[in-house]
Amino acid sequence: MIFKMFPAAELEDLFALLAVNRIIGPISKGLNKDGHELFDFDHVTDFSHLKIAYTQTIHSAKKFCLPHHEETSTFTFTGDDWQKEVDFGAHQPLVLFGLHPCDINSLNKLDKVLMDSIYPNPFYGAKRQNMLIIGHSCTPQPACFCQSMGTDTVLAGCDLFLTLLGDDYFAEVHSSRAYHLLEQLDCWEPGAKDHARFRASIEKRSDSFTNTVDTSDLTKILDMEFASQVWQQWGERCLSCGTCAQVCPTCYCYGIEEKVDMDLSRAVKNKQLYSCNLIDFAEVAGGHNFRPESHTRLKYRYYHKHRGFVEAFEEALCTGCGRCGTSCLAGITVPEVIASVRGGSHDA
Amino acid sequence: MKLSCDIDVKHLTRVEGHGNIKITIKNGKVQEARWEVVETPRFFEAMLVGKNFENAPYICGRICGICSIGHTLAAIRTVENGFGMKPSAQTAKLRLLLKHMETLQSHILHVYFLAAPDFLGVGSVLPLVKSHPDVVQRALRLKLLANDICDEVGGRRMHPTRTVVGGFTMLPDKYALGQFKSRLKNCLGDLVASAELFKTFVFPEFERETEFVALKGEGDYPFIDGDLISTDGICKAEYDYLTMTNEYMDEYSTSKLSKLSRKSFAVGALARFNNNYDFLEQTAKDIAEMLDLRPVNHNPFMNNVAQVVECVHVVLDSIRLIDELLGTEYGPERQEVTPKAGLGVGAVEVPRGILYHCLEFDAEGRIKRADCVIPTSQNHANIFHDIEDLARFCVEQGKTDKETELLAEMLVRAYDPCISCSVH
Amino acid sequence: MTTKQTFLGVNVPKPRVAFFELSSCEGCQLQILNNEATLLDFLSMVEIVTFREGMTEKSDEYDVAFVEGCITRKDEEQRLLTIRKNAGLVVALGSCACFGGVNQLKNRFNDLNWVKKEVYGDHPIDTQEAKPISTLIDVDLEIYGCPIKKEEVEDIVVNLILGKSIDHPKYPVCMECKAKSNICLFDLGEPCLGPITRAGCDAWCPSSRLGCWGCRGPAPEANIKQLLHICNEREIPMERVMDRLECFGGFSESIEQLRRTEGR
Amino acid sequence: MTHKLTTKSISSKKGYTAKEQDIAFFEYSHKAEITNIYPLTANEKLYQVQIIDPDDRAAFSFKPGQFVMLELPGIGEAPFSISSSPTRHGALELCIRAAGNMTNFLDRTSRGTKVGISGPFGTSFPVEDMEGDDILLLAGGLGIVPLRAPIMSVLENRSRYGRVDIIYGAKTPSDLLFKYQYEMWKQFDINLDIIVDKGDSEWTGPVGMITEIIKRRVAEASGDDFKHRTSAIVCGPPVMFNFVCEILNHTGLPMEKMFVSLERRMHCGRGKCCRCNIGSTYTCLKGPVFDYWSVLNLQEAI
Ligand SMILES: Cc1cc2nc3c(=O)[nH]c(=O)nc-3n(C[C@H](O)[C@H](O)[C@H](O)COP(=O)(O)OP(=O)(O)OC[C@H]3O[C@@H](n4cnc5c(N)ncnc54)[C@H](O)[C@@H]3O)c2cc1C
Ligand code: SF4
Ligand code: SF4
Ligand code: SF4
Repeated sequence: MIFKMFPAAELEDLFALLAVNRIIGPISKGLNKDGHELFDFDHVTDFSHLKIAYTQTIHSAKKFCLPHHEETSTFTFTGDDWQKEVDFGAHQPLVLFGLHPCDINSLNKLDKVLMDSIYPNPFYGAKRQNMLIIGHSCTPQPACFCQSMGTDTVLAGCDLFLTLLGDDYFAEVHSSRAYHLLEQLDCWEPGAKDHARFRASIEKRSDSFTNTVDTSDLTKILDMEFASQVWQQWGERCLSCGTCAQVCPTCYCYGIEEKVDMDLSRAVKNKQLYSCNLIDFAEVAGGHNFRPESHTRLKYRYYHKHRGFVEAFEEALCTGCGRCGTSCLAGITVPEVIASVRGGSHDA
Repeated sequence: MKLSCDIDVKHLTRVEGHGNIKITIKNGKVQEARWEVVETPRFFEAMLVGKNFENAPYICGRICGICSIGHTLAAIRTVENGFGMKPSAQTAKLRLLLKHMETLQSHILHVYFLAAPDFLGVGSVLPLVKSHPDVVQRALRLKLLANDICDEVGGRRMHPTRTVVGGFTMLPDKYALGQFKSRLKNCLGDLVASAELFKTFVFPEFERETEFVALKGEGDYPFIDGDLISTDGICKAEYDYLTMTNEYMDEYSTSKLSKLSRKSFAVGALARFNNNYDFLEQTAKDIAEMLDLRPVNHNPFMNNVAQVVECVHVVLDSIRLIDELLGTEYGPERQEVTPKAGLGVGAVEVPRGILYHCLEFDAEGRIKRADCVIPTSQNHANIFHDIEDLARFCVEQGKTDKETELLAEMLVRAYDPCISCSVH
Repeated sequence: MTTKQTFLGVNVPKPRVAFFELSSCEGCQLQILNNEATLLDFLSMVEIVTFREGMTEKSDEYDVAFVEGCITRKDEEQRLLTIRKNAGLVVALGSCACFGGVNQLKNRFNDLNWVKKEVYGDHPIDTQEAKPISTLIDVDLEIYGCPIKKEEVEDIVVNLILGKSIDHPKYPVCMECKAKSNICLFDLGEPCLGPITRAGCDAWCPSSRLGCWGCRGPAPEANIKQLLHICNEREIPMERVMDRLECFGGFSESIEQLRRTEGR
Repeated sequence: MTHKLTTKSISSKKGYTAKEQDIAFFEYSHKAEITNIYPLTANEKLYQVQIIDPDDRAAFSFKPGQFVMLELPGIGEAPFSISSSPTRHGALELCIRAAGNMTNFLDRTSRGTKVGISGPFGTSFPVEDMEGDDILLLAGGLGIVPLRAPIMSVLENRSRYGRVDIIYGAKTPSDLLFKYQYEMWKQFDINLDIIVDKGDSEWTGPVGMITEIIKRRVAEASGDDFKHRTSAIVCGPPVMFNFVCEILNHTGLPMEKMFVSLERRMHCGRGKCCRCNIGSTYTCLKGPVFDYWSVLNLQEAI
């Protein structure tokens, strides 16, 4: 891999180089009731709005390739016949500026199921292919457990990854696009001293994780504890509100609804991201519901992420970003749920 | 001369709420001429008792779907007056802008959808879709603009969500405001066309002298804030509203009625026009001139014309407000609220006239007693007496039953009564 | 129903539609006029035969009756029974018709005489407890909201005409709120009934940073117990939560239960 | 100098997306015409559906047990088992019960209606692997629909199979599907047993539980014959196949030789919407046909 260094102050120049494109990056959404700043990804037109030292965004960046709502096709009716039109919806390339490792890895995970398996999803693919991603190092937060999920570092999935070392950036160059971009900055080749600085920084970061999940043999344990009481206890707390799946960077399930215009001349097929925690997720014709109780749905979410996906792709469908636990009003967090399941039928 | 007539309109149409008209004429003498309000009362004043102040704007807004913004703003003003708070200049501007757009959407709805069909000889706006498509499209365009601005400033066009005691939960997007400004400028053409349409309508030459009550302008045409005045020369402070409204009950009405210097008085667009003509924007005055409306006008049918004039005024004033808002940095959206025991009164000019809320609080800001005086209930007695006079007028003019019935209906509609609101 | 339109070669009706109002603010009806952009399409898709707020003509022959408002007087019961008799389909329009709406707030005193006296003094006035229309007649369809969401009504009417099933969202408002990338009101220290309220409004209030007041009633299997626990944890006064729960009548069962069990 | 990105066309790292038409496959559907509709019972009709483009029609092939997604524009899209012979190109046959939104509207359509078809999707019954075996086809209710394709496959290659039994249970005689074919099936030397939960005045056949007939059939086999020579396909409501598979399991029939077809809600049929997942397995990709061993390993399958 090619590494470069450049002064941190030149981040603005990098931004400026890309500013002809639509840039998505972390911005401030104001303060919460305790005075902590809230962040989210949004369009950034002015470098001063970019909060590159952000902690964690409320929502993930998946909405830019997997929007909550999407028109997958439209029909126009003439007489009794119809025409269908499909628009995959990649109208403008995007620059994602400042993604943390967990969020880059979440896109890699989504790629596996949405692009690199049978029946790739072109709606996702079209947008995903048209992204330039600039990763940025982070400071582990109390809710983060990406280290346990093996997603705390980035091996692929971005064009450029920047680690802040004091007043300089250590840049991992993952694509030729990024290489050419860096040519426009005052870069230098990192030397042994820079490498040492980099190593010290990642070691320090590694040591600063406070939250962990034990994933060893988790697929088997989940099968063993399928009937565990623990699920019921979590189920009682769950609001079945779908918040966890909405903020999760790796949840992708959806529902389809077709809508006819009022003059009956046009119809659209709408896709809406869904959540397996919602009561009618597994309801079928005739009204039978395969998962009528809240705990069965909550359990399914863990099954899909930590068992089924592992079976299919040899990794869990969770990056340990901690968003679901942070957003869940009932305080249901992945580390606690998994610890309680591993602990057998102990108290949740 | 007309000798006998029997008119019994049950649940008058194209008005908000339920009211009846009854006119009986025998041997050329009016035996009975009545405006009855039969709306079911909902008891908002009782509902509010025991509730925390936070509920007041939210619940009061539900008094009326058409002027929910006015009710919400009146309740907020009442709470703020009660707690001794003063809205920031920014909040005041945004509230007035919101108020203006409610006035615009309500007036357009009234003049085009409820009143105009009578002048064009049809029963509703539906036939006009085919016969006068440009008129209907114009009305929809104007209403859409007003409602879109309400959405942006108030959160939604009906039962607003962003308006709270102390200010706003969220401020409108400045870019959107800029867009609205150009749409407002563009809509002036539609308003002139509306005036020209009204110029072609024949208004009955019916007059009855009455008293007109409105907020008192201090430099501008007032909607929020100001003393209470009447064309009979009365002037009172806002908190003194009870001596301005003097509510009483009678057997024909589930709504309360009001009086001041005479047996009845009127509020609304015509009342505001008659009291505050001087403060209208010049273009609005020009439009009034073109439509032969001059203060003090005593023809109740001319209330429709006054509404058209006000539409012009509020659009121009809104452009000014947006300019001011765009010209300054936004300050905080909302101020801290500290409840206080005491009494608050809030008067706001809503489309149909002056609206009063009065709330009494305990030290925690819980409501101990509530009173709401609605413009339409202030107008009821005036409508009642107008109907009597109109019946006599019809006898003299030898109008047929049908003509009399239509004129009586048009008369009530001219007030744009909000009956469910008046009964609340 | 008169058949005038086809879709995919299938005859679909152009229903005769009537609007009625009992005790209400008439806002829900107004919401239908409030969709200026599609109003004309709406008017051509159905045949409006009675709409007192907007037209003089009226008819007793209609397929679909939209009834706004709740019952608070004897004469309204009579009108409602007639509507039921005339209509093929009765639709409860808005939270007043579905749950009693704000009007049912007067019921909470359990003392109609006090209520009457508070407002009208000794003047005689006729009123009874505010009740949703389903307490008197069979209701075929309920459209929730205070006010109703006009787009939702339009979708429902299209589906009615096509004979598609009408499925209200079964998930709570949070789903829609998150989809709009809003900041959660609880993060701002405000209460919100979003986690237990039926969605469909597109998180109208939370999108304006106003916590949900529950105007659409409970989502199926709303976890109210957990919501109260959440508010408690965040030191949100129970009074504020109760104010919202009882505001529109949708949660009346839970409120009663809460009053009984916790003596609130 | 600025860096303006240009929009790339879609491609993917792995082979799947190399061809443009594969990409399009996702939202692409063949336009098809309903050429014929036969009412079978009060709620079920047989629809013959023909892909309009002749080349696409010729290229469309499927295996017994697979399903298609049928779309009525503006109304809805849902999965349906293909109920016709896999070897016959031309019209696909779908037997559909009016159960919900889209199926009720479909019920109101008439010949000539244009629909969208995509697929075929999912796993199939391995009828070729079953050659040489006695075949046991067990259907409850609408379960006869997905069975019809394997039945036809077996009939078309009748000589390659041993004894063939169809055991079919329905609620009442009026719920029986494909009555007009029973005689034909019998002519192909098939033992057809039909049983209903509740008879009517004209019903002369047996009344009772399908399990009784299955038990009798198992008992008729001598020694270990049954477990060594039989392949079974079971389709029906979960309760039914639970009981049936239990009986078959008891005989020692290897679980890999018992097949079931499972139904779940599906919004895509392509392993993306997650609605059909059982435990964490996609019914649309790994199913709908599963062998019994896999079913036992799926949490919450039954
Ligand atoms: C592999 C497979 C093969 C199949 N083969 C056949 C076949 O050959 N023949 C056949 O008749 N059927 C078959 N089915 C079943 C068929 O797919 C369903 O009956 C069909 O999906 C019904 O579609 P619908 O649009 O008519 O029903 P829907 O309108 O989808 O409704 C069905 C039920 O789903 C629920 N529901 C729907 N929408 C919602 C919502 N928005 N919110 C909450 N609940 C909702 C309701 O309970 C409703 O009663 C098969 C299913 C699968 C998975
Ligand atoms: S499951 Fe939770 S922690 Fe894991 S990726 Fe999703 S939001 Fe992050
Ligand atoms: S604001 Fe309300 S609706 Fe939105 S996520 Fe929070 S609790 Fe749910
Ligand atoms: S957010 Fe709540 S109160 Fe607001 S409209 Fe939606 S359901 Fe009603």
